[in-house]
Amino acid sequence: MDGDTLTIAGRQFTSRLIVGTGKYATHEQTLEAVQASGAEMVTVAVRRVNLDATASESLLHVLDPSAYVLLPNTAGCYSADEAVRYARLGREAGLSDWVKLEVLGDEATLLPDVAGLLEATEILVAEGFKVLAYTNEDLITALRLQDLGVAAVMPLASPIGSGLGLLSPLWIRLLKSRLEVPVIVDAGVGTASDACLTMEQGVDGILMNTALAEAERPVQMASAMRLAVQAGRLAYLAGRMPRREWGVPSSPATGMLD
Amino acid sequence: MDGDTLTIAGRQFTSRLIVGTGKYATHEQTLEAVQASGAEMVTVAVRRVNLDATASESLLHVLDPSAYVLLPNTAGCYSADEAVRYARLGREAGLSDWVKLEVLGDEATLLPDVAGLLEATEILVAEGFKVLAYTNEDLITALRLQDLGVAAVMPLASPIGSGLGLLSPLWIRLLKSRLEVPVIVDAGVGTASDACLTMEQGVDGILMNTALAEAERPVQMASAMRLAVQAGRLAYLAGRMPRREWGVPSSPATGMLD
Amino acid sequence: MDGDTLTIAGRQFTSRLIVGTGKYATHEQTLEAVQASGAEMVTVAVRRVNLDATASESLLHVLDPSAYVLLPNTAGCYSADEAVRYARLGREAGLSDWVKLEVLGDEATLLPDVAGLLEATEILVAEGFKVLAYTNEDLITALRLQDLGVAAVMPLASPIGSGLGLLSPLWIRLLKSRLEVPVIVDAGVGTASDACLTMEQGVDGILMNTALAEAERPVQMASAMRLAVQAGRLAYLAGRMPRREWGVPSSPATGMLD
Amino acid sequence: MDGDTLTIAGRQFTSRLIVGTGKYATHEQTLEAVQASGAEMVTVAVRRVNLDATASESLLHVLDPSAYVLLPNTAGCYSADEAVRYARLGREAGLSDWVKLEVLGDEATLLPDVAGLLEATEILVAEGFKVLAYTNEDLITALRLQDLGVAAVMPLASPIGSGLGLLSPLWIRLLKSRLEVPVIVDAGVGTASDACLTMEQGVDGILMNTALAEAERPVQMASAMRLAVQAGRLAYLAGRMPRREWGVPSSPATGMLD
Amino acid sequence: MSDEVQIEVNGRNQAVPAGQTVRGLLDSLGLDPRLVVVELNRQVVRSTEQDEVELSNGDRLELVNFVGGG
Amino acid sequence: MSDEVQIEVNGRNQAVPAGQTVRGLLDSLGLDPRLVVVELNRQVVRSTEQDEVELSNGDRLELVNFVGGG
Amino acid sequence: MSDEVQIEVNGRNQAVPAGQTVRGLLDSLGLDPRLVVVELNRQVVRSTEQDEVELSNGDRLELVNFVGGG
Amino acid sequence: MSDEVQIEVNGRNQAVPAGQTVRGLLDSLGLDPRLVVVELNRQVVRSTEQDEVELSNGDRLELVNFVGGG
Repeated sequence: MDGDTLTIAGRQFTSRLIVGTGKYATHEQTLEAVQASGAEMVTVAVRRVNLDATASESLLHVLDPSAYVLLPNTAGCYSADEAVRYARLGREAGLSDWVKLEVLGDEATLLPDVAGLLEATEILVAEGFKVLAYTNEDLITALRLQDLGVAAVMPLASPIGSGLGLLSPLWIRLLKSRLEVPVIVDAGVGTASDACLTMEQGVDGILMNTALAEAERPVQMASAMRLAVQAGRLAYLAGRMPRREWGVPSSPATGMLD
Repeated sequence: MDGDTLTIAGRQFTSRLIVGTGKYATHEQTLEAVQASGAEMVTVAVRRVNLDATASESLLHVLDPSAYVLLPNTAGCYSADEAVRYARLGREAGLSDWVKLEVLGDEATLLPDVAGLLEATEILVAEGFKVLAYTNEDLITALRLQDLGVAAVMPLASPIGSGLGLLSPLWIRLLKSRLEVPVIVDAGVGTASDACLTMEQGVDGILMNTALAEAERPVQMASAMRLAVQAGRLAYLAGRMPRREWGVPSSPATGMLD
Repeated sequence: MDGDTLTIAGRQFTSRLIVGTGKYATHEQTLEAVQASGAEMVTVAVRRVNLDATASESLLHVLDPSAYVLLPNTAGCYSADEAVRYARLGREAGLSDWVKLEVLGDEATLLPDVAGLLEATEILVAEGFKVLAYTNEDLITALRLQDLGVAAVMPLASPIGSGLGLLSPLWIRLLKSRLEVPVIVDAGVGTASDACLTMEQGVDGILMNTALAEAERPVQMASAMRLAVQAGRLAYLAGRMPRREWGVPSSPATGMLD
Repeated sequence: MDGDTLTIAGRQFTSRLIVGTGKYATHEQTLEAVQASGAEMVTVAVRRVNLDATASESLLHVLDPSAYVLLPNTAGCYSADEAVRYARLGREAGLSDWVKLEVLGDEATLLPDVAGLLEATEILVAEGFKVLAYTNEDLITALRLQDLGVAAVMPLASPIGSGLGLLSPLWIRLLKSRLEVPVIVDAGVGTASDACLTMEQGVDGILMNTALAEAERPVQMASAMRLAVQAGRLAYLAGRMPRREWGVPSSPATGMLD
Repeated sequence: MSDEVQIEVNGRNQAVPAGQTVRGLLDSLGLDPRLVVVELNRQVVRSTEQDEVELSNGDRLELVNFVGGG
Repeated sequence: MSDEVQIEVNGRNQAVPAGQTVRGLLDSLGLDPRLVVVELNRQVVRSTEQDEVELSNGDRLELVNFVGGG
Repeated sequence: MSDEVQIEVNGRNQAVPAGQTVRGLLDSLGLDPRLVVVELNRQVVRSTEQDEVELSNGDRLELVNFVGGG
Repeated sequence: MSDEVQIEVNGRNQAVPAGQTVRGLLDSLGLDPRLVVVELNRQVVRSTEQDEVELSNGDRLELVNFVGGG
């Protein structure tokens, strides 16, 4: 897999796995899981400073920004304006113009509002942001996002935090076959085989959080995911055998004894 | 995964992947694929010496028996007697009493003849063989094989050489939950996600051949399978997140701005 | 199933199957298939009169408008304006204000352009049309369509003419659980079990065309689909048994002999 | 479907659905469900007369043997001898030599013991029984049963009473393609789409019990199953459309306006 | 007493008058012979034979019928 | 000639007599007015108006009807 | 009193000395300017400007930072 | 001739000198005894015995080795 690198907005990554930092028991567990995952980019959220907290250790003291690309998200935003506001604050906090753009349309499913997403994308791209856009499986929306200049299209595999895995390999294969920008599957992956199957569709990478944080042993699952993403990528590049509905011997049919 | 080893008939293995050596383009490719797979045990077939061949390099010159556990199979045998005969020749050739026992019932599907399999197993176990029995998904047959003293039960995932993957996770999970001897899934795995999903059922290992030999790039697929088997094992041990049919945020719901 | 009727825009239907009239070998076959399907509403397309044709029998001579509700579609339209233009012509031709609204975004997949769809919906609803909107699986778009006043939301099961069946039961169940307007699954159903499974998700009906017209025996498949839609609806209403991963006897465990 | 009848051991059936009579709330519900299912043959169990019961109405008073073919089963038998004993009692009770032969191998899964099954089959066929043999998905065992002269091979779809549906369409298609005796899928069907999908594999019929008796509304589910079996059979005979991974219009691409 | 015989019916011990036939037993139990099958010491007793067959000490009978089953 | 007007029908140029009405055109084409919808310069012409509306130079007409579609 | 100004910080009313700067506020709250981003009346205040900007009555501030998120 | 014996090797008839041993046959065929297993009339011949065992008329030999297989 030497030289098989992922390039987003001109930046090169060796790992095709991006992980979130939410829902872990402790900062220490977060760091261990991130390290085990082999991820080079991690997502973070922008929230109010807790003024009541006795000076707690900041996430940035744990996740050295010089060691990891921090990708601020706009999680929890339900309108283009709100998402743009969070993106700007994230840029200031991270001194980077990369953003994982989420504009949600529904609290029960956390599905994206593609109209709001396109609106926010247009504004942020104009402000020089590198937009990684969380979207649904729709090819038409994905093509619009590409036309608007996103750095990556991030379709869901299934609802955020659902762990249902890749609901429609067809849609994801289709997106990948029609887009030039990187396709990073975001949300829904639940276990290693989901990640492996997803990468076998030819996509450029996967972003996950809950599958690690909510596993019984998050750090161990992070290692599993690191390997699964590599395995799926390699299998895609290696070219799988054809499927057949009958048996074919793996040992020679000739040279049998009388 | 330190210390998570596979033990068959008292012999310990670090790798949970066993590979066949059939259908490769050259002896060199065979060796490269075996090395990339990380397998410690490889299967070989017993066939007549080709008296017409100008002294061609023997497989044993390529696969150093001191480096790999050679597991002779009885592939191509359609009766208990025939399988026993091949097993005895294999033991003599390999100076080892391990055998991958196949008693086939049908040429089109290469499905096992479980009656013949049980008959041959009884004979070979009495002769001191360590029998790794290729069988179907049937729990009742698997329990009989265990009662007869097999070293491992090797149920198929789908037909030999079909590449259809794991047809029935339920049957495989069931076998594993009810057997004490190792369960090694044999035959049918087609690509990395199949291997990963299979290991996630909790089985002890996988044996494959065609998925590597018939991949467009066999050596690369061998690496993919090595990683996929590890990933699936780790994910099984890590304990996957629960599945939900709705969305759950991975970023905090609190601390949003006014 | 007495009294279990489908109501769209105040009109009641006994059949939950709507069929298209495209791609049949002859007008006669079209009629036979429609009759066998038991459909009460059929879709038709609006196209130029063929001025070169020697007076060929018109579709309306075959499909008596007094016997079937004719639902003009805007198939082949790639913009809101174009779709609105076809809808108006269809209204004039059918003397009815019902329209199956399609605004496509891509020729290779025939996926809907949801932005254009929402735009055309707003115009047509304002002109008094009863809009049955062909859309994708996205809940957020479906809720917007409902807010705009569509008569029915028609999500795809898989691409038009693909025959791949219901790709994501989850998305369809979700749509049904969140919408008040009827949900009619449109496009992608390939065979009877697809139709049955789709109805078991609780949706109000199914629209299909290719599955009938491209079957080896279209009229027979039309009968199969009529039964499959009824079966799926009944099973949904009957409430299926729980799933278990183990066996449970259907005969008494007591009263066995000594 | 005129003339598409099912023939078992020389007896012709119009319905391809066979139902069990266990687990219903009342005799009345049993009868209503049987009637709604359209079944012409129903299975019954052989058990001790309850000597404590105040003369309760016998099942035979409800299920008129002149209206339905009663098929005694050997449910609950775990050895060939035991099954043969129950079969003989059943013959005496029903004055018919048909038997649904079950020889179970495990109480947790109710999986068949194929060795015991073959043994009992040989004895009963020699005594002139028409044996309908409940077996697993194994082709080799099914071929042996056919060689021994069974009237029908009855492979499971999934464990008895599990409602998991058709685990492996491949195995069932394979059995049907290789056997000359009727193939009746027995056990595991949970809802209408399962029955429809099963019939689409080309099998001759389905036997079910729990899917009806444990539905929230058994009689309604019985109607659903009657329709689903017909729909699946018709779809199989009609020949489904080809699958494609892209869209194909159902309306003409020509005749569009300028 | 000598004019009684001990038998087992469906797993229970029972005393019946000496010379009682199978049919007699069914009648005494209020069972309809057309709905019940009798197995005497592992052998089926045809209904046509039930009048002849007399019960002896230690006979083991199974009286079975059809019940709902799948 | 001055007693002819040039129009376009379903994308083809055609000459019709001056003063010809939409209905007249349909008749001349042997089309049944009840089965055909007329769009004149992007505006639908109701069948009730087809007698009045006269065709003028450069008119663009679309004559459409229902065909099989899904 | 005239030497105090009322502001809102993260949704809470607070009084600060007249003439207090944004940086002064952060210091008084014990917050590390390198880890906190300040939004004043919907406009981001660059850390380089935090010394100059003085707080006025009715100012609405949001003090935010990075937290774990997916 | 009396100083030859007819045997079958891997399904082919072959003549070898009278008194030839199994090991002698392997040598004459240029086969490495460490890589080949010999079955004589359905019985495995251990390599240690190959020098003693002489071939007789009608002997059927199978010379096998390991090949790639799954």
